[in-house]
Amino acid sequence: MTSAFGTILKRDLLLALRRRSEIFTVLFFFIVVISLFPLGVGTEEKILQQMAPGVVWIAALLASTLALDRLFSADYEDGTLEKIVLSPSSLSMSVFAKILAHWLLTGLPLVLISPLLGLFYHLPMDSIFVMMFVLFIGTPVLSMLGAIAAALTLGLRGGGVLVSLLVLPLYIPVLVYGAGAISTSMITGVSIEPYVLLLLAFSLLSIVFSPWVTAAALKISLE
Amino acid sequence: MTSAFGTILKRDLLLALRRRSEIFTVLFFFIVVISLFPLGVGTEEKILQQMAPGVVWIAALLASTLALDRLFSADYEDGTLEKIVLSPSSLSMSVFAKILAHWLLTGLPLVLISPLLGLFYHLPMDSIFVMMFVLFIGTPVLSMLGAIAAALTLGLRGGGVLVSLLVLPLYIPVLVYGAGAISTSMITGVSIEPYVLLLLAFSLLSIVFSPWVTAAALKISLE
Amino acid sequence: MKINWFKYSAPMSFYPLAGKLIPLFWIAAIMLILGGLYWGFFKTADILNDQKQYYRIIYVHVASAWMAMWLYAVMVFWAMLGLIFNTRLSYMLASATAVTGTVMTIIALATGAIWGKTSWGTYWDWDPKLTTFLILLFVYIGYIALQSAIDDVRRSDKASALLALVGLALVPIIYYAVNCPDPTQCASLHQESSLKRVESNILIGMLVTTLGFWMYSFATTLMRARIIVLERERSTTWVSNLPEISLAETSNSKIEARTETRS
Amino acid sequence: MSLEVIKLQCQRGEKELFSELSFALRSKQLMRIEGQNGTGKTTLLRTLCGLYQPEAGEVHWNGKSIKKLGEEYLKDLFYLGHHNAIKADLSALENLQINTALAGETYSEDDLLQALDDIGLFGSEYKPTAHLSQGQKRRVALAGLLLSKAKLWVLDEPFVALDGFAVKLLQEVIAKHIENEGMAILTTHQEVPLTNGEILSISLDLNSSSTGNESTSSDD
Amino acid sequence: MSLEVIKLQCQRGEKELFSELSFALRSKQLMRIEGQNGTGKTTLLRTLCGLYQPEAGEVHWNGKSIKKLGEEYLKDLFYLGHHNAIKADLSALENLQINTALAGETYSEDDLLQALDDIGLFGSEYKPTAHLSQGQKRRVALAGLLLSKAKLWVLDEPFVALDGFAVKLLQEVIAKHIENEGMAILTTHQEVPLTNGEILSISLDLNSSSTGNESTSSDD
Amino acid sequence: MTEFFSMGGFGIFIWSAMGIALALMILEPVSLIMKRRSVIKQIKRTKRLDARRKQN
Ligand code: HEM
Ligand SMILES: Nc1ncnc2c1ncn2[C@@H]1O[C@H](COP(=O)(O)OP(=O)(O)OP(=O)(O)O)[C@@H](O)[C@H]1O
Ligand SMILES: Nc1ncnc2c1ncn2[C@@H]1O[C@H](COP(=O)(O)OP(=O)(O)OP(=O)(O)O)[C@@H](O)[C@H]1O
Ligand SMILES: [Mg+2]
Ligand SMILES: [Mg+2]
Repeated sequence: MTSAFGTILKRDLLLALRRRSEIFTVLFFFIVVISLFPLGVGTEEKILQQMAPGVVWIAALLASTLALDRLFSADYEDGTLEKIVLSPSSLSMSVFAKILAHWLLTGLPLVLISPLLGLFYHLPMDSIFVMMFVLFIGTPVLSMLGAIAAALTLGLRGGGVLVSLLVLPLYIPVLVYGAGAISTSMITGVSIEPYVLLLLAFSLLSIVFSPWVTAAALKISLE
Repeated sequence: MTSAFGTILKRDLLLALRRRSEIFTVLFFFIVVISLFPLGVGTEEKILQQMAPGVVWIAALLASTLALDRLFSADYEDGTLEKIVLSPSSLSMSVFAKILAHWLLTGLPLVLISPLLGLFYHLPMDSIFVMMFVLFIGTPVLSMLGAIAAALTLGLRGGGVLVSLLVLPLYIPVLVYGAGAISTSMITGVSIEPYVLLLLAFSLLSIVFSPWVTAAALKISLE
Repeated sequence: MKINWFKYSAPMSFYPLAGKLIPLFWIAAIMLILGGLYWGFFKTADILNDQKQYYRIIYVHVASAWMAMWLYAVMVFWAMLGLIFNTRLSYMLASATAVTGTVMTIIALATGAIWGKTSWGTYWDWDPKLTTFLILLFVYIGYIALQSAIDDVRRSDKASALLALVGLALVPIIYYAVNCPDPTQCASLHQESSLKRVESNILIGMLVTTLGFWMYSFATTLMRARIIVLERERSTTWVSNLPEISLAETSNSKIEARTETRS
Repeated sequence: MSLEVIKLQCQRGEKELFSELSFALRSKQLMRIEGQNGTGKTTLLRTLCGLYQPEAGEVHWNGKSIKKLGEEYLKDLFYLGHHNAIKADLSALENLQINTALAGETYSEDDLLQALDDIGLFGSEYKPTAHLSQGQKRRVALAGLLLSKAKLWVLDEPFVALDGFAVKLLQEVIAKHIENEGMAILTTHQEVPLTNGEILSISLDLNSSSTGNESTSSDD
Repeated sequence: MSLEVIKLQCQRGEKELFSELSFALRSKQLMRIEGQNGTGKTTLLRTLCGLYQPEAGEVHWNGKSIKKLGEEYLKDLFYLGHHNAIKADLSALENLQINTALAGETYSEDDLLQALDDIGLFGSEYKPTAHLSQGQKRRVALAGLLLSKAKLWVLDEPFVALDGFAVKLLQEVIAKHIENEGMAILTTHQEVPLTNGEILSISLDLNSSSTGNESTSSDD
Repeated sequence: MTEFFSMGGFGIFIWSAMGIALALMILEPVSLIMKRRSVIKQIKRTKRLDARRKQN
């Protein structure tokens, strides 16, 4: 069981490193999104600070959906997905490995690059740390939910747009509380604990259920 | 020559919009993207108005990027790209047809749905018209430049990414001036003409050169 | 063959039964809606003075809003039934329900927006209730989009049912998030049911129209389900033996056409 | 060790491909599925692997339904489809290593290289498979077969794109597998001499009436 | 009408596939390229089409270099590669219509349907090709051949995935084309009897020395 | 009467709300009836074709 997990994780990371374009697209998109607002809005510090939490989460949401379309469809087209389904180990674990790889390639880079946004938007140091932390616990939810939609739309026409249409509304709770946590962190004396706890709960729930649902969806789509 | 152009244009549109309902999928995708920002950033009328120009261009960039990845690679993988290259008509024209289809599917729907964004973001009537106009002349540039990047990344691993990293930053002037035009239109007494002229120039230049460069890049990638 | 009996004959017996029920639902729907609106417009004149006339939108607004939510639950119910028992009819009913649910959501949004213009002075605001409904519309559209993107019936049934289930798990969370962006101040999330503040006279009209909308939903859902049955079972013998399909007996199909227009 | 197919019925869209299809396969037997294009060979093979849910009927492995066996059954199974199931960006060696690891088997790099060598890929082990010719890609997929310890091989058109040398090699590999108590089911449109063990063959051809199957057993 | 290959040399990476390869093909001739997997058959065919730039040497069509001829040459050419060049989301009919239109030819829907019927796709004309079997997909690609007015056919493994009936049909189609003043170049690993016209054959096999080619002409 | 329709100046809103609801709720069954007709027509056509094919 663990062997299939490790194999698939290693494989997906290897593939991404060979082909690099995915990571770059995601990062590029993220940076463009966060740098476009200050240009239009002007450089008033207060407004920028007010917008920053929402902008960073929306940038994360959209960037994460960019790579979703190819999450399973690349494997589907060359037949390796069948190999994975037919491997004598739990399909949910294999799916989990794929989702983890997706997060490592799209979520994690965003977490790492987010201080740049703090710079653009004049965020205080504390808020930057809060931002990195909530991104760290929130972005996995995006990959988890996205995987379900990606599995359901496997091999369908208009993949990218269809996946986003299905998945973006489902991202809303993460968006609301993720942005809420960062905003709250800029108000002194208010605890961000409730936000963090909610995000953690989402994260755990999605990690428990999503691989399982995704595996079921994959089996349906493969027929 | 015209026949290949028409055939490819029709084919790509047909592929994307097999059914009428798929047009709605594209439109709703934009509505979803547009609706995310107020949820994340807040619903104050002033902030919404200030964000609107950025939001609409990000939506354009997102849709354009989502479809870009598959612009040539789908045809490459099933061998139809060879058929197109071997068709006895100018390759640049065929490429132009593909790019046009890409714009019709990602740029035009956004132009059409943008009044709704005006409603959601409480924009004045004039700005809505300005927005539609600059989207109309600006989004083709996204498709044109994107096509070059897509063709370059097609066959060349790693290397193509670097080149497309050179192409993508060219997006930024379009986004900045496009958003700038809309912001400016909300300030009374300032002319948006310089923005429009610049965008028009970008548009024309890219329409003239991009199909040609893309065709050359495709031939290299196909070897 | 034992298991298949249920699976295969269900649409066959459903089809004529639904055909008989549809006219009844139509009659009930039309009578209830007209009755409710009549009451609302002519029996409440004294309550609604000129400044509050716009309140009459409530009859269609609330009725459609309730149906929009309720039909989602119904859709998920059928989808779940389909996933558990693998009965084809439940899948068909699920997809038939989705479209009527979408129509209801659109009506609620449109009438709500118009109401908003009269009462708040703007068509759209990012009020939690409105936002929730917009998201509900997205979820419906997503379901329909997924279904129409899949050609294979078997896959489309199962995939969209799974999506509906995921939606069921997430819609309450989304509702909570939208209504309560600040979790520290959500001790009493639930705003008191707005019904209590409504005049009983208006309430009557509202409830009667809602019931009418309900009947309407039954009628359209069944009609759509019958079409889906026809499309999917077109190659079976029982479909080609149907009076409306048979080629020779034109008189029969005329009768069918007449009942069709009557309903 | 036995594979039993019991009254299987498969349908694609509205078209029934076959119904009431029953056969059994035991160790040391090879089965060839015949039929024209589009008669349902691939669908049948995928059903045997559990990738496709039949309308009716069951597939049993050692007397138990493969649905219930789950991973137990997959351990004994090697499936090769129309697609090669290799990643174009990875080298032949990496692909083989991943595919064997997925099958739950671990080999040293030497073993993997030996297998690639045996199948005639000497010198191309480290190239990305995108840079291989069609037949070489198929060989990468087949290299997994050389190493597989699975009892049941399900091969969909294994000979496609291979040159004469590779076809012969593959025949020998299959023959050896059958000899070693293995069993195999395959389809092929090419006329290739198969193993010298027991060969069953069924035909899904359309013209063989609506039930669409006849099971003939023939020894070599 | 003649295709001339002059001292062609092709290289992939650092490996030289063939060099000093020269041959000529005239109307009513069919050429079969032989060679093991990975010897460069596909590369040669793609070079003949202008899809691949050779290291050295030239390809002439009617005495003129194909580079200079450009679209002129493409009009006379029909290429079928390893891939089917059909869109999975479109129906067989739509695919055929698009492919003929791309080749610069226009046919009525009846003609297209007739071609699909001839190649044995009756009843599957309107299905998305994603829902066809492997062999049926190949047939869709080959239906273009039935309608093609091109003089020169370049076919890379045309018989792959086809059943016996379709292989025979394709043989006849090729034979007829050759008879009608056409010419064809193909590769195939299957042993299939080809046309009864003049058959040339060259082999790219590795063992045939470093220049890698010998050109033998044999009549049937 | 005009007073009734003007609804204290809110007529345009009330009637357009009612109108949208009514339009959608008529459009839906009408489109369903038309769909049903076309489906039946299509099934009949294939049936007729089948019958003819069997005769030949
Ligand atoms: C969750 C679904 C909904 C329900 C159950 C619902 C129900 C109601 C009810 C009972 C009222 C009357 C409240 C009162 O006594 O003032 C009302 C008012 C209103 N609704 Fe909705 N509604 C829903 C969704 C919507 C939507 C989606 C919109 C807009 C697009 C909307 C816009 C309005 C407006 C503008 C008012 C008037 C508020 C006022 O002036 O008091 N509602 N709704
Ligand atoms: N994904 C699919 N969806 C719907 N129908 C399909 C699908 N795949 C195949 N079919 C249909 O099922 C039938 C059987 O297909 P299958 O691939 O099993 O044939 P096959 O015997 O393997 O043919 P071939 O020799 O060409 O490989 C075909 O008629 C095809 O039209
Ligand atoms: N895209 C590529 N990049 C680099 N090298 C390649 C590429 N494609 C093929 N090659 C190499 O060129 C050689 C010839 O490949 P080619 O596809 O022409 O062989 P082939 O004779 O058609 O073989 P097959 O019978 O397997 O189809 C192979 O050794 C292969 O490794
Ligand atoms: Mg097959
Ligand atoms: Mg080849």
